[in-house]
Amino acid sequence: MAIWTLLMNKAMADTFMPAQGTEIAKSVDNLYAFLVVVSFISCAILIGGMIYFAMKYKRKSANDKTAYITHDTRLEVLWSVVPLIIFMVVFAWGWVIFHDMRSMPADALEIQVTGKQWAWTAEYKNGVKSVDIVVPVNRNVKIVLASEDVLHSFYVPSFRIKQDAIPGRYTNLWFNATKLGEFHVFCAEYCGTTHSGMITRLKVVSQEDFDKWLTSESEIGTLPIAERGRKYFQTRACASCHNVDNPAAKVGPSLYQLFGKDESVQEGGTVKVDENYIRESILDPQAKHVTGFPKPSPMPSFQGQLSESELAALIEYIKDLK
Amino acid sequence: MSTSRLINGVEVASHFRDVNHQYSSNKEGIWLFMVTEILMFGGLFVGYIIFHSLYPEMFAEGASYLDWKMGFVNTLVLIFSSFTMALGIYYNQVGQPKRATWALAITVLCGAIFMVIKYFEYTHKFHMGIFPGRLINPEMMAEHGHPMQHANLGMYFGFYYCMSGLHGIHVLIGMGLITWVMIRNIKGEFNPKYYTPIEGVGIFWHIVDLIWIFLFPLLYLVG
Amino acid sequence: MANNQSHHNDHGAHAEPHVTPLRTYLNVGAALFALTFLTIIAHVFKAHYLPLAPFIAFGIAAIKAFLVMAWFMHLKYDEPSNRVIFALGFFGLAVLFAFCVIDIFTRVAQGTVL
Amino acid sequence: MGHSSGKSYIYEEPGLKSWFTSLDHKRIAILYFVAVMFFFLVGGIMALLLRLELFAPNTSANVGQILKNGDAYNQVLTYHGAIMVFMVIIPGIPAILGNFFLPLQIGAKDVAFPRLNLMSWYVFMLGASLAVATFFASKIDTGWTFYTPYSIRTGSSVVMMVVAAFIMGMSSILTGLNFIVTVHRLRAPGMTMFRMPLFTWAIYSTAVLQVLATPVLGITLLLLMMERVFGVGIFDPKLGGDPVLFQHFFWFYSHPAVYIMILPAMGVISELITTYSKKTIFGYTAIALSSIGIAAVSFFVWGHHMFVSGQSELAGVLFSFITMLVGVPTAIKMFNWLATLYKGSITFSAPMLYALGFMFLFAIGGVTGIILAVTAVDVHFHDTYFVVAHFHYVMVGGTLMAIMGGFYHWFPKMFGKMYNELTAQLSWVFIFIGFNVTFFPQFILGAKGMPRRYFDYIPEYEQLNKISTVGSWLIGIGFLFGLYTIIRGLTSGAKAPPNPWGSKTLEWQTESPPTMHNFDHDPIVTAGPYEYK
Repeated sequence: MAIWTLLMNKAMADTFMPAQGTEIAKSVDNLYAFLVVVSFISCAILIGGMIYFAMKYKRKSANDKTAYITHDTRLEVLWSVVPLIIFMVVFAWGWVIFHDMRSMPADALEIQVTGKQWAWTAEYKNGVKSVDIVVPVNRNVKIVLASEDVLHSFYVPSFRIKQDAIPGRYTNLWFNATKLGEFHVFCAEYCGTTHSGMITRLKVVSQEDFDKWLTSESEIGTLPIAERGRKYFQTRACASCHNVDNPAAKVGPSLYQLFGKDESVQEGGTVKVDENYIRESILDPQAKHVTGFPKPSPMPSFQGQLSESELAALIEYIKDLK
Repeated sequence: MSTSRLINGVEVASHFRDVNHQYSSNKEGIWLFMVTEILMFGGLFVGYIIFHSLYPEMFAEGASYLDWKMGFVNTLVLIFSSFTMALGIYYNQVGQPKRATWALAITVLCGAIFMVIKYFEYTHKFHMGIFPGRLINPEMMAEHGHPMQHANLGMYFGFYYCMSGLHGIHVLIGMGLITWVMIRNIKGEFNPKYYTPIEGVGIFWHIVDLIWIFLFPLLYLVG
Repeated sequence: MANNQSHHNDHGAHAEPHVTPLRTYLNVGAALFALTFLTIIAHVFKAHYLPLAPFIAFGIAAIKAFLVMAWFMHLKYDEPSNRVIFALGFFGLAVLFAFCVIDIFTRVAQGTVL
Repeated sequence: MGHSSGKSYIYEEPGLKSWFTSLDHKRIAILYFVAVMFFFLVGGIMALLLRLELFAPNTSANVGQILKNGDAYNQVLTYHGAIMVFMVIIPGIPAILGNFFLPLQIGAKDVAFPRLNLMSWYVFMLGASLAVATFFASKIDTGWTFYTPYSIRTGSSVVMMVVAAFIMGMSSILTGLNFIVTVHRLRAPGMTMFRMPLFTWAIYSTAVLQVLATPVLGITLLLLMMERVFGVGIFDPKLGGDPVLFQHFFWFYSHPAVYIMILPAMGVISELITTYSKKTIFGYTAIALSSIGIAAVSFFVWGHHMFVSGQSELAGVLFSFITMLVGVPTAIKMFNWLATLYKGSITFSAPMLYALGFMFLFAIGGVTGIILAVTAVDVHFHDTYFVVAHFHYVMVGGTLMAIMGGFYHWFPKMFGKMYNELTAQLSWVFIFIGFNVTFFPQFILGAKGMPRRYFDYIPEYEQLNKISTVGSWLIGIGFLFGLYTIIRGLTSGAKAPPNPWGSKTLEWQTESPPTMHNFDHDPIVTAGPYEYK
């Protein structure tokens, strides 16, 4: 039995499920494999039985005699009790794993992840902020989730974990990645326009690389100003709505080679894209709307969320997009 | 298809066997409807109790703005109206429709008194800047010498206005319904064999009373 | 539901309306008034037994509610099926309340209560 | 049977006005039928649009975006969900087939409160019109679940939609209330509770749910409205409220609502299986009581929609446990239907094909339901396409198959005409195959981690999405055949005899279509509903 589920597990993981990035993923898949097998057997009995009876007892003439069977208590008890036992088994099995998922290890590396329409931002203990979530392999990691606006859900298919991020409250989840590589993080709770674009990368690296990455990220202050702007552009998830390497519009206008151009706005007239216009657009997106884009603009205001130096770095970066 | 015929002087729809069959069916329908009323108000009660235990101090602050004397008078008014409502049915049962009409009229009057007192309570709060939810106005409250102490006080008054407001709407609907059966009663449509509408309206009115019996300690007393 | 099933096809045996004497209504009305005063008295002196205050206030309210339901709403003399139906409403409410409370008051920021 | 003294209900009173003021349960059923058909068409077109958008990821060069942007997709998604739930599947069986056949099956002349019945149709139409009106005001994009705080923040006409849903809820309550009293009080002499047809049992259980669950939806929607107008803060975390409490309130209704959708379908299937295998139902009592059992337990399981919502672990585990218990009465029904086929005389006319199709699809919908009820597994599957596939297997594969099957089964009784068997079967073939092609790949998509309500997806999901979209076209073709069958049947169907299928329940023992008074002589019942001896 154990060997068989193991085989099933392997077969399923390779074809129907995302890669198994954690031990918990394996135990979830074991349970899932068991459920699929049991489901398959029950469907085979029900559907197979149905087709068999339908063929065997097909009407031959209008006056067919049928059996008069009102009930059979033994049979009915049988197909009440057997499913019940199976249900109780899978319930208990599921609970054991669920309990494991919900019990936060005490020694975990803690990362604060905040959801915001429509991006995730990770913040590490030393103050590093990042769009990519980088974690060391074989180490307990605890994600403390928060949301700035509406419900989001932090979902890593390869780890078989998911947890809603709720504004006004912290929720958490943990994992211990056993596989190096990059994994998708989806938002699984509907959150508006670009819900389906709220995807980020979870990079599992060696402890060594992790330490290196963390140090280099924390040295961001020493980078050239436009480079810093590029970082902020990523961490603030500007890229989910604005293209920077081609002129095609996404949700918002592309910023590629935008600086210095004249744009016609719905409020009337044209506007020259200069430092002050970009500044205004970031802090008060509803002030002017370029022709052809929705009004009111779906862009959130960054008033009070960016320091002057961050703002300057962003503008410098946009200037450089040539 | 529903047609009706007269049985013992009572109009009975064709799908009912007799007067009692029709009466008991109607009554069951009325009770089922009352269940939905209980469950609808119940949702608010559940929310109130949960948030009350999450934010006891904030709820205490909110309750301190409520004058239990007003609530007390209103409780008496509503209980009295329930009593007269019961009399309205009683006098019809014993064949004294004139008295029944008077009882119903007093019931409507009590409903009106209740609403007037509610009006004074509301306007007093509006005057102090106490509005539901995010409309609550801390500056106005401070001007009136009652600075707001808990950040989400608006939620208490959100509950207060939703619960007493929904209850108030029911009082108004009840008054309308009682007036309707009162007019029918004056026209002589009811008699000891047939008074189901009065009874139905009566049960509705008692539900309104019942809800207030719990709202009073919930909002005014258990601060 | 079991209670309802016994009710098929009765030719209104239970449905004969019951006439409550006037005296009873007066008594119930008086009791309701008295209990309302009692609520207020309890409220004024609640400083002396603070932790119990809500229980007393709601205990009295429950008695009042019972009086209204039993006599004013005639449930005491109504068909048992109607009593079951009305009780179902309160039962549904209790379910909603119980599970919301089970969730909200066993949430913990760290670890688990189980 | 003999010749009837009166005219059929269709011709008893002429003129359109007589239909809109009719208190006859059969005519009101037809009013519902027309309305629901219309909304089904609208919701169905929206489904096709959604699938078309998902045919390829937006980055794909040769297939551009069908819908303008994420907002447009989210709006269509919301209306598809809201229309199908509130205006098609919930009223579908109870308000059409239930209204028409519940009184007939228990030998009553009408429902207990005919005026209330007509009123509930008008209330329904009022709510539905208001819901449709939001489409022209400012399209809502909250999803049919209205989760806070998104529904508080979004700039669309949520208040109007919420009022619409509230009004439609009232209509649902009135229908349920009416049916409960009808079943309790209006049964013909000799028609004991345990001689009632199983369809009536199912509608009765549904009615209990409608009356007990819908009021909580009512207050939830009112509070959401207050939240938007006054910001009362109960569900708004910015004001100290709890969005998860909204989910509790919402699912307290909406989970039983799932059974409001499926229980009547199960009732229809019991009728079809006995009739078309000409055999008494196996385990009548167990099936009847399992309807009540499902209805009762359904009030305790709503939290299984919230395993990862931030609900406590204790609550999650409790809900998971109780959810398992719902599986038992459901399993009983499935096996009892199977046992009914044993030694029967089975014909494969269209209604039976739908019934067998139901058993096939509902078996898959049911077992995947159990998979989703297991906490640890649901953490992975929650809000993915696995869930989408599961509930479509239940709601479409289950309820819609039953609606179609039941509709063909009772078509001769309702309209006095026969439908064309060939096109009805053709319609079934397309719907059945198309359905599996559409939704089975979605199980795999979900297992692979594709979240639901996605306007766009990463390239690795493309293959399966393509298959799924092609399947949706097959379903569309199937329903076109269905529509053709209905119109052909109505315009040029052969005259139907009173009991073309040799069924035993009471509605077949009167004219086709019945007269206004249903029965020429009040029936007296002496035996159970399925005495195929």
